[in-house]
Amino acid sequence: MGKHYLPNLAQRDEMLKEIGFSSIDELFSDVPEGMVKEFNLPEGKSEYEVFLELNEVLSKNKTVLEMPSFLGAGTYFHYVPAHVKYLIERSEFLTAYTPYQPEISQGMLQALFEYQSMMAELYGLPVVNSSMYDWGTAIAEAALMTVRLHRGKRKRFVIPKAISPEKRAVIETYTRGANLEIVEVPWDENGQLDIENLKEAVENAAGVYVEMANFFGLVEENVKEIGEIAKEAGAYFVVGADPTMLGIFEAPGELGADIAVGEASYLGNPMNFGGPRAGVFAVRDDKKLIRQMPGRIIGMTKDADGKRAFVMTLQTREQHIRRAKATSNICSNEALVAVASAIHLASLGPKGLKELGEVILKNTAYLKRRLSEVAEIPFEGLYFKDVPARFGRPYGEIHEVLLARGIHGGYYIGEHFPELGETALFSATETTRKEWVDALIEALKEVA
Amino acid sequence: MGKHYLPNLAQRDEMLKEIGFSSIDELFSDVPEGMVKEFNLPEGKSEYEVFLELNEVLSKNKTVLEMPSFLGAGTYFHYVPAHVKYLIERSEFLTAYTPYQPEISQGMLQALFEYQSMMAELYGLPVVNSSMYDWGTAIAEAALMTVRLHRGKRKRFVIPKAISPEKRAVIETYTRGANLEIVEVPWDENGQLDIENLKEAVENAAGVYVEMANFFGLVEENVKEIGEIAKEAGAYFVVGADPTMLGIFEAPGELGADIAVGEASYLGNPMNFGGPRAGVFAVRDDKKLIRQMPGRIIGMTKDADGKRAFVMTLQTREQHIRRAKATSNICSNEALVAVASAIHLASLGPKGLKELGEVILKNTAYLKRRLSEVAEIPFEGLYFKDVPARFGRPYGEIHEVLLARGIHGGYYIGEHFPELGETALFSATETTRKEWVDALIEALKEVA
Amino acid sequence: WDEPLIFELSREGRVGYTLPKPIEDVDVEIPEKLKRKSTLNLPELSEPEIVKHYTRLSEMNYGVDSGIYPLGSCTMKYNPKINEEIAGHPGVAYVHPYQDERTVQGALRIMWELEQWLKEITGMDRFTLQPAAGANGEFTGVSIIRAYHLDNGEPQRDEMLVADSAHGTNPASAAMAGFKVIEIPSTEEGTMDLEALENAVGERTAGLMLTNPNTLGIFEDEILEIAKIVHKAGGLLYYDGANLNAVLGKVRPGDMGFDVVHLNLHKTFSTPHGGGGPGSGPVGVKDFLKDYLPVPLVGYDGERYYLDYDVPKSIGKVKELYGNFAVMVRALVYLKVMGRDGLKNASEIAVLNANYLTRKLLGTKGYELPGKTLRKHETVFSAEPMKKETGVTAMDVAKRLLDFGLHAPTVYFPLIVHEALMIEPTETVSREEIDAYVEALKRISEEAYTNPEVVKGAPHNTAVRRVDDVLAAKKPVLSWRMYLELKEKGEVDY
Amino acid sequence: WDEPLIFELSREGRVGYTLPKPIEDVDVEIPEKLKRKSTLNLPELSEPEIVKHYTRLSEMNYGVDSGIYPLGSCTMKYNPKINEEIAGHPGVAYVHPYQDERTVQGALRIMWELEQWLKEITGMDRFTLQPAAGANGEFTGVSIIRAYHLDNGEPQRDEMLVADSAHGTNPASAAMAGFKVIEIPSTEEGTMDLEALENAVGERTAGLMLTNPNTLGIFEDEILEIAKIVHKAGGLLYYDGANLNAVLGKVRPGDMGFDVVHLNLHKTFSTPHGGGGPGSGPVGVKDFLKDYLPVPLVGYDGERYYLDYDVPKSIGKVKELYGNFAVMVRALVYLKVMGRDGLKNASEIAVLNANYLTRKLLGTKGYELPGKTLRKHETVFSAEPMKKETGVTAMDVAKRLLDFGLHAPTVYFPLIVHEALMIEPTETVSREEIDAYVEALKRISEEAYTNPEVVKGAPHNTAVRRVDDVLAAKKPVLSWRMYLELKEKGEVDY
Repeated sequence: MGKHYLPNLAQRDEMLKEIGFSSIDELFSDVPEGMVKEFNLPEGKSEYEVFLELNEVLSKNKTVLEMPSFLGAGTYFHYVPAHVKYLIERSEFLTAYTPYQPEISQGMLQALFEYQSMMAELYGLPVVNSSMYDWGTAIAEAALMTVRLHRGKRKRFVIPKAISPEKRAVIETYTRGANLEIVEVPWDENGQLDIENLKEAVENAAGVYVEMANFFGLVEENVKEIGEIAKEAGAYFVVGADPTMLGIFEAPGELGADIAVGEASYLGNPMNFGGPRAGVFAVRDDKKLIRQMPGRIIGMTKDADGKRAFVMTLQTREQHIRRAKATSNICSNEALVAVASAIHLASLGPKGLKELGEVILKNTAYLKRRLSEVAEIPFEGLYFKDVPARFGRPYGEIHEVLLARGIHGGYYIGEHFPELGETALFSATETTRKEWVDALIEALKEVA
Repeated sequence: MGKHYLPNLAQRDEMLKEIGFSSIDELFSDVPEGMVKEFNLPEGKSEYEVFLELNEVLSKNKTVLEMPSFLGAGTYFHYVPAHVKYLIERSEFLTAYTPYQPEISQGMLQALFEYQSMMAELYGLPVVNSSMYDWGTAIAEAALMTVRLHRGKRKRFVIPKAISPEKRAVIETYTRGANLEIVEVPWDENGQLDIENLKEAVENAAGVYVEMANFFGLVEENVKEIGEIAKEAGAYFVVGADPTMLGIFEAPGELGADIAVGEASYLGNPMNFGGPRAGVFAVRDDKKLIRQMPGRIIGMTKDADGKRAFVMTLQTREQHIRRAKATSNICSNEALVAVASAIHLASLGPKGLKELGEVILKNTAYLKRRLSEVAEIPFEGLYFKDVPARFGRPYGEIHEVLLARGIHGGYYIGEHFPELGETALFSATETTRKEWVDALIEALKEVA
Repeated sequence: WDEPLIFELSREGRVGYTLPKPIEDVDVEIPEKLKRKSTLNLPELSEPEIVKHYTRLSEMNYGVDSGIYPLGSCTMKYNPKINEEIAGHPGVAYVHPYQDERTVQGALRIMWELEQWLKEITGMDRFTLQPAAGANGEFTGVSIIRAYHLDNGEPQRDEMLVADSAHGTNPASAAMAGFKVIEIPSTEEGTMDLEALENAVGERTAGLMLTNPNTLGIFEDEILEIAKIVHKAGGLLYYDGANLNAVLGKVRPGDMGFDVVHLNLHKTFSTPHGGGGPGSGPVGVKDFLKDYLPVPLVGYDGERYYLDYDVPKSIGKVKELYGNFAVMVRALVYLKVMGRDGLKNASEIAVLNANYLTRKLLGTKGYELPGKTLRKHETVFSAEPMKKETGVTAMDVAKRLLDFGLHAPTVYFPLIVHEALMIEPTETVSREEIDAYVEALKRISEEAYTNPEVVKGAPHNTAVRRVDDVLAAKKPVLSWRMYLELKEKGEVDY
Repeated sequence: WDEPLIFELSREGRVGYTLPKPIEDVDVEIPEKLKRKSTLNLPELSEPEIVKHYTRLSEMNYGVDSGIYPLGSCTMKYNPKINEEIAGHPGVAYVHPYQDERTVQGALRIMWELEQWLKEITGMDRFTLQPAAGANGEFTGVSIIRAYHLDNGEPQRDEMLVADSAHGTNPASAAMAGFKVIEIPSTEEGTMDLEALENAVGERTAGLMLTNPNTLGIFEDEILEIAKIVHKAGGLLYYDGANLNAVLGKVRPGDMGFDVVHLNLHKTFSTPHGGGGPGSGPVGVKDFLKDYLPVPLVGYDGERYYLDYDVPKSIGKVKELYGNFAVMVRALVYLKVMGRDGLKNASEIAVLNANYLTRKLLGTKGYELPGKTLRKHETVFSAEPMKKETGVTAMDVAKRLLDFGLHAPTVYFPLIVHEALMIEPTETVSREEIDAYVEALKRISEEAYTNPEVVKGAPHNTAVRRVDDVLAAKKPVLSWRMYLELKEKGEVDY
């Protein structure tokens, strides 16, 4: 099957003949004898049969449209406006590759330049690359970058303990080859980064990473102070921020970040069972930093007629030129995800991003207030999206009840943070409905 | 709400001022006092809320993907290849209007010309308009056209009794203004059009209509002979044909049709609960016929440089020029549906259309064979898509059982054709699965 | 670029499809006399080639997403993408119209809800959603009027009055329903001539078809008087909804005295025009006419939605099944997003935009504005002075606009305005787009008076140059099959 | 046309969104020191304006649906629309990765099934689907090799051998994983120099990264010998799957002796490239390496699919969560449609097309073909003679192709070929498209020798003329914010 994708299948023999071959096998005559084999694979099917089959398989997933969900912990159900989806599905965007030929790729180049520009506004840092794989790899690349900036003389990178286990694992794997020492700073009794502990950890560190809201959803109050401590110790300051916060919370750049990272896919992209996503990577306008940055960057320039034009630039940092000495191995990135987030951002504008942040903040507050009726909230403070709730009985049991009621409950974090006990993270965004929360609390009241 | 669709809402006051108005009300000063009122309508909602709401409402429909369906009777579940859907959703096609300005509408014009050309091949008649609303209105317009061709001197139009009640009703409503006499010819004991009866009915008729497969799915064996009888009586011969038959069944034009009609939406378009659809309307290359044809027609011509170009043509037949004397009142048609069917046809090609016809014919035969195990098939003969099955107990009771088993059963026709008793039409297409039919028969065995 | 016809791209043996195998691969005999023997010259291409072909064709087409599209009388407003997304739900596409009502409650609810919105918006009491387009709706409406008079024992009411500025579909639909059409002239002001109307009505009057605002974009401010005249004579008042966008959320046809209304979901309610269709043309009537509506209607008993075939005096059906359901879904989505205020805002901005454009263009040499200055959602200029003074026609102006990447207005309509340029910006274009449009029209005026040839020779930058429609009509080439024949005979040289 | 930056289209007060209201409209205090005080200069536009902007930008971009896109090493094959349709199913988009396994059986089954296909296609024993792209996969693969040697008590194996014709990601990924990179030269024939390889291997050899066919499109026919040399020295063999499209359904890396493989779903398995991404780079390993794979793997116990975190020696995670799921869905759809024969046909036609192009172009003045004539799925010509004789470079040829509406090949890669033009037509282009491409290259050759300036000055007909990338690097303008600053200072004149 698959004939319908292969125009020349019908012209195969003619074409072979025209170039002096008598069979397809002759084209594979350089493959060692006996190596060509028949694969043990199913026969191809008609498009309709595959459609029916996959439709049935995918219908087995119980979506968050079918069952209210309070899952967050790094992946959130945000609404993607229909026009964003439509636009990135236009095949001129969807099916193009990296814009190696700028003259016929101005559309994608400009869209990515606009993405960089909007993220530069959000993060308060004027230099943004055109995407990393995700927030986690962006932190890991930032860690490696701070080490390069110290010419390898410092190999310590400081992170908060209250970080997503996903991100933690990625940072570890990514930095193993460069022999980095990853140091965790615990939270204090308020759930905030423990400043005293930080002051010790920062010694001889290449970089310090902190998130504007930690894994527990708790807004980090001392970002600026943490940055000052890092800088005083000669470390670069890396700030992680959810872009949906940045309409109402101060820009990382203004809080002292040398590098800022985040997750672009929260805007304009569905959850997709976790991927694709896109990591934001932003730095100060400092040649030293820019030279050590990973990833593709789009720049504005002129064409031969002096007209404004866009092009991939600063490629001498990259693997296809620098090979083993490149700042990163990244080649394919998450361009389309980035464009989707830019289209969503352009739709929101400054007012919409602020409103989005406020709605999320208020919905989170409502969720927290209601959860506090049935569970203990381990820390006081301001929450954004995620709220931890500690229960008096094993969360697994509670989870079963919620599931039976058609509710995707919270994400159990007791496994990764045993000190928090039977705690699960519940999450709210602008998509959260009052009736969902009320149904959750009602169920929890009965079971918790 | 809806502000996001209204760019100038933010500039309203500036704009008013610039043109010398002090308020919006002033723009409506010509509306009689007291006529402007506040409407009793709900407030607008966010896109997300509407999405959630409509998603829930639409999920209440039990689709033919969720429950196997044997419903046909003029609407069929055909598979629409994904690329067809993608292409007609490209906004340059989707959001354009009738190509009044050919110089910037060559894409739609060419696509419609290609539609006309492919349908001309299928129906064996070289002149095809760019669509009617549906098959039913196409028959009605054909009836009116045959009367115009007789300059109103003949007002009788002959149709088979074994026609869809939908089409029957449309023909009646459409021809009432022109005072047509609609005469029905019954079927004979084999379910075929009763030739002897036809010979009487045809007297002084303006036109005779017959379908290549009648409402019961029975292939009409004597199309050519019927045409000869019509012509002998001085009547125009109108043939209706399902385009999915025409890869294996002879073209209406070859069978003597002066006019052919059909349903284009069977190709490339989903059922959509019955609409939109698109009527095929084809005629012989005869100036007399072409002049009396309803609907928009795209023609090939040249531009000022002598280059090939496409344009709406023969517009002097149409309402915007001829007004009360137009051949029809049709203005908006079903262009996009037509283009979708053309894309599907181009994908099938001659081989695919033939194969499609064969698969349907074979699946119908299987359905008929299995149905005959549990019910009486009122007529022998060759069936295409629909098969009537007569049961020994009220079909309504059988229907309830099927429904409870998650099966959309047949379409009960006893109401419209009481002489057939407790008969329902069951339908098969290329989408019908063996396991569906087997489940149906199993259920029927228990209940029928 | 030039894109070949798909037939020219065909290569033997290529396929663009896959089909499931038949359930049983048995031979099914087709009688010899019915077997296809004639050739079937369909193109043979692979899927990638087909996708490229139509992608290129699409890029040779101008849509609402391409730029301003101010076709007067067509309300080419932005078509929200959320409409498309919802219309793509499997609960729309994969639903058969004959399914058991219990399995289509969602679909029926959508139709029922849409009817409730339309009733309140128009001030009518009941709607059919069956008509496939505006003209199909008009035919429905006038058929109802005819049925009403017949039912009332007044078969002599066979005259339908129509404004001379009316859309061509009005007289055509009336004629199709069996009426004699009487034209009522307009005054200098651009509104209906009441005296002429008084003289025209009588015992044979079945009704008057009117659009308000009319096709000049002018509100018929004596509408209540008009209604009185027609009703007094025993006629009914029919509202052509093509121009409803001007008064949406402001004024209701029902309150103006109309008895029958048709709407265009594809104009007023933002559903896409699809290059000519599908549209949807619901028809609403006052209570006393509801028994004449086509079947089925959609009912709701407080628990269950159902198809109601119990319409005693129904005119029957004007289209198979229930109408263009997928279009209705889009319209309902739009209505729910907009809501009361949104609809009102939409009309207000549509009217603001039209008047803004009117005032900005007013006084430009060569264009004049017939009738009142105050317009509603659209405006009609006449290029008559320009034609007289320079020989540049409205058509030339239209073609020259294309060179600036702008879509032309409707031209030569309404018929009562010579060299008409009928411009309807709609509420979804920005001020900057209107400014650019006015600028282009001004520049064309300048060109007409200094270098008319550049306008007469327009367009210059489009995919094709000015298309020869006289040749098209003189030597019809209506399909590839005809083309090949004529080419063979040497009768076409392109 | 020129489309302004979206910031330039901004007008105060316009919005392109609607948001639901908060559940409770209570004030939530943000600490003063964290409140946003800095400006947020995002553009303000309505939805219709945004849609027009990006529609226009899209039309200024060349994709696979626009025409031939023969970027060597990128396998720009047609991306079937059915892939997109299935990937748009709510069961993909609206699923949270932390849902209870019982509620994501569909998603897990898709991942599990995809793994089974990939195993059979490559001859590997286990796969991770986590890597987001090829380079991410390479990093995963070499990290596994490193973990294996460490686990075996051979920490000294810190050298990764890489062909001099390898993709730049190979050495970059190896370096990132902590390896020292050793380049192995190629012979005149274009294949790996076995003598050099023999000399390079030793106790410090961790492995060899290779693609087969290599980046010249030539099959490394001594691959079994190469494997023997590396394995004998204690190293592992890594397969860069970028070129798998040449041998899909024909030969398996596992049977060639490779221990680790990464694939590019966006190249070989028809998922779209998205203007640079997302891709997906699954990594497969032989049985003895499976305990090093990233977590989680997807397991199936015959009834239930589950996420398996029990991978004792796992290298950890190379990306958050489970990888680019929506890309995997597309690849599985493709595999199911193609099936065994389809995949084999695809490779065969891809190879036929590349050789057809090679033979048709061979002998054209100015281009020469380094290495063997028999190619697999891609071919590399050198424009070195042309450059020497006319001054026209490979880059000039590439830019001139754009003038013919064709996408350029990859240029200046592989590095071992001077003035390289690396052409990969793929199996989804038609013969006519290849013929037109060859014609264009021949015409450019003619132009180079008769009128070189037209080639050097190319492109002439594109949206912009040749873009000044030297200026871009010298004076970086990387965001609208930077542009405004530099403009203010007078440091940019555009």
